[in-house]
Amino acid sequence: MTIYLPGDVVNEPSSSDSSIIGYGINVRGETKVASQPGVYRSDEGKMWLNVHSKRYIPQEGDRVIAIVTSKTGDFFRLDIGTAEYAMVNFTNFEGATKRNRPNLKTGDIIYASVFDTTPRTEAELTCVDDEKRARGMGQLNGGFMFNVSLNHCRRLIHPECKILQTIGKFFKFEITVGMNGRIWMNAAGVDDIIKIHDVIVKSEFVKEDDELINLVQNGYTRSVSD
Amino acid sequence: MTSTSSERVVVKELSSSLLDMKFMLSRKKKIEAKKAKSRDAQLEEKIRESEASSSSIAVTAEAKLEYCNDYSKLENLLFGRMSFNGFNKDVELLMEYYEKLRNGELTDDEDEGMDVNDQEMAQTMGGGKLAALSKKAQTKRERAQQQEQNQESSGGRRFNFKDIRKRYSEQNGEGEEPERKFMRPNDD
Amino acid sequence: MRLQPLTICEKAVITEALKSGKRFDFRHLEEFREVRLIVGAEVGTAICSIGNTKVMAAVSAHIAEPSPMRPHKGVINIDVDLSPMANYANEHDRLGSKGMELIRLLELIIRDSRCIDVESLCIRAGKEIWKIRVDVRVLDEDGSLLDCACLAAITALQHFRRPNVTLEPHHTLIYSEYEKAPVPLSIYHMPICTTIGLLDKGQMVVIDPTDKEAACLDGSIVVACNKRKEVCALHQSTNLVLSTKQIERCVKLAMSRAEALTVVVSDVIKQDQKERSAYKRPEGFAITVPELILTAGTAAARQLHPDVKEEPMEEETRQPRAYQPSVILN
Amino acid sequence: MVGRLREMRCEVSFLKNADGSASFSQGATCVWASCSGPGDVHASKANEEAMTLDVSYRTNCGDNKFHELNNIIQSTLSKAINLELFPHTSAAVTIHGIQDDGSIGAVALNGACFALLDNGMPFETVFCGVLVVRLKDELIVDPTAKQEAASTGRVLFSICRGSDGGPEVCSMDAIGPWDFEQLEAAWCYAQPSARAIFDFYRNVMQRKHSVDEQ
Repeated sequence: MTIYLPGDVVNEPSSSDSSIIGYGINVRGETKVASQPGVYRSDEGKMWLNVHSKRYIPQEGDRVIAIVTSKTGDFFRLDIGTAEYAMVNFTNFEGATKRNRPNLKTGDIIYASVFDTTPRTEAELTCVDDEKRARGMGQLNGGFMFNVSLNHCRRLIHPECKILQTIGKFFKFEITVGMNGRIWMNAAGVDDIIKIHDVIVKSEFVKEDDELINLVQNGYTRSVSD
Repeated sequence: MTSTSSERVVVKELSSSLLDMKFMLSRKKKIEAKKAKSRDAQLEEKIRESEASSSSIAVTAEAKLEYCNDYSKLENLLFGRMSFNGFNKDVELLMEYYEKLRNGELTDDEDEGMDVNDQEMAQTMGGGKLAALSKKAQTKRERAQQQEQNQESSGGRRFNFKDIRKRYSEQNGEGEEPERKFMRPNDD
Repeated sequence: MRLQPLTICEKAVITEALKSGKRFDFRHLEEFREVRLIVGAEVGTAICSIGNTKVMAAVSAHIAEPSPMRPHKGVINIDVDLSPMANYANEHDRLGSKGMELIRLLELIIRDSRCIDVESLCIRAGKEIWKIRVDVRVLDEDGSLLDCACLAAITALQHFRRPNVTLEPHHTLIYSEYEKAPVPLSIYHMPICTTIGLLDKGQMVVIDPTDKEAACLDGSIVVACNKRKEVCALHQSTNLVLSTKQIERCVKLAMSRAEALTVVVSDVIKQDQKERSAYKRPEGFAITVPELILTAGTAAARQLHPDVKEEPMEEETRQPRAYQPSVILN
Repeated sequence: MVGRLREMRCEVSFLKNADGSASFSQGATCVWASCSGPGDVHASKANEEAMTLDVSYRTNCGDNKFHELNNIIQSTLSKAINLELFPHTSAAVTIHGIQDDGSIGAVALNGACFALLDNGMPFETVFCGVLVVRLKDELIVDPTAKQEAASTGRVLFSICRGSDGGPEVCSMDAIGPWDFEQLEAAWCYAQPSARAIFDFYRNVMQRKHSVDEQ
């Protein structure tokens, strides 16, 4: 669990043989230098830094939650929390044809994956995988959306993380985690939404052990407006 | 604020006011993309120069290094959508699908097989044309009924555009609607 | 920078929750957020935070010429600074419409409500008066910004001490704080303002709305009143038709709020005075950070040993030096 | 006391709206700093090749348009961040001098670096500020307001990390008569304090990242 500040040279025992250089590490000639503050992680030939930040920088392949801001020609302009707007072509929706376009209004939210990011122009998103199937992507109706830091989002959908599973034991709900720090969720009633939102936001600085269990416990028992 | 101004090579350029016209939209995007590419090329050269100058030895070792900035691949993250206690059945199907995909039992392109049948194949192959034709053939009242039937039939999820895959596979399951026949395009 | 637009689903759920009397931070509709008030080490500075909204106010005074129309009255002017720290949509040194409205309202509440005796600020009628300047720095923005700014300004004014002055026939003597004790401003009353959000055309009242809630409300009304149940200012930012009954209800809520906060302010000022009279160095804003939070750290003061030994040795070998630099160790 | 670094305290990501925020205090001098990450930029201030850096030091009273600390902070940040990485974007760094009890310039630089670390934006090197004053030709590091007022000369080093990891002067702001030897001696004092501050950065970030230990 060693932290690297920008400018540090990364020389961990496992770093010499790994061939995939991940997030936050630049290679300058022979030395590998950290370009962002983060904790070193390595796993079967991959090494990267787990960086804490709140501002999303678009990466290809990330699945993000985007807010529709306007419709221009055959593109929807989306806000994904980055410097430039993002665009999605109406054909990149499942089952969309020339006449049967998805009718998205301003303020709707969609779950899409980043498809192409050239630094200067807008990022391109798509709601279908390469066989034109949605696979869970597309418009998200109803529910509630809120913002959390990027590293907390990654932690929520990490295989070993038990936060969502623990909440799942108490509540009946559905959740979509975007890599750009936005979380959309839907539950039976407004009470549940408020309780789950509170638990997720508070679990950011709670370590994985029993603290988490009683956080979720009293989140469940606490009535919203007693 | 020092701004690094690279020398501007005079190139026959369309005036910006012309480019802002509606009909020039696609042309403008092309020009911007070209400008962006040339700028990226410059940036790439600059980085390569600085790297080449800093590492005197031949950069053969670098060839085998590979860059991957995508956290979901690095940390092998789960799929972003989850549903607990059966709140949303579609998502729970997806969770199993992606679980299998993650553990590698199911390669990416091979389908899960269970709901792919010939109608399905016809739909995806025929794709838009057939759907448009069948839509045109229906009378308006039928189509309106189809539209609002879409609204509430998808487990509280209001798909306002006809999602052929989901509708089709569900209708098969519940079977409220008559079996959808292969519509021969009538050549009127 | 661009702000994140409000989505339809957020607005729907927040409005639905508010209508059924529930809020996202487990408060009732008539419940306020926690108010924290800290007074600084320098005289006349205060930071007030209501929930996540944090505002700092600093008061300073200097001698200036009075205006010819009012030769014997002191002057108070208020300056607001909205920086990208508060909300990344702001820009440095650019006071948008929000900033102008904030200045106008603060002047309405602090200056025009005559809560400070301006006559006592006059030194020599027509020639020298005290010019009090209240600088309000918005540090973080999450709803009810005006309440926080007004509370911080009032606390800073209470906490401020101006240098003592004696009149001589041909000149005036200004004493430093060591010769004569500095003099506090004479403050008649303390206006405390409250932002009250209104829902479905004024029927429902939401107290102290956060940023997200304010975006989903129909409008809001600001009531400034003091503990003697006098209303100092009434301001409504949106064009919402309100019946007198609703306004009375808001004013009643604001009155109870004013009493509670006046007690808080006077406690903080008294406590600070006790410390200063006991000649204890005031802690001020130096962060008292509880150990529990994972995002905080402290490093004890430490003795440094200058690298006289190794560093210059290498440098010397590199380029010969005429003599050893004259360094006096303590 | 000559070579003594006052007690440092810091709290990060405590502001709701800022992408990266830090409240840093050295002794009684306290500074709040915020850095809002690569965001969109107004067309008038857009720069095609690089990121527009909008840095401002705000004092408590008086107008803050042209504060002398702005230049040293702006030049340090422009050197620390590789601006070409994010063309056509802008970053806003704001530093509020909340309480001034000596060496406010150094504390402002340290606060700015903490805000940048908290923001998580890629940048080249960590930096910090050290103020050394000369009081009756005795050098004092990190002086209090009284010592600074009585001093005959002040030099503010903004130090970043060289390629070998050791402290290296990034920019310097000297006020008062200084001859080369005394500057050299001041630099010998500044190096250990820079190392101490860099370690403090590491500890705070370590604590912050310790939450998702597997």
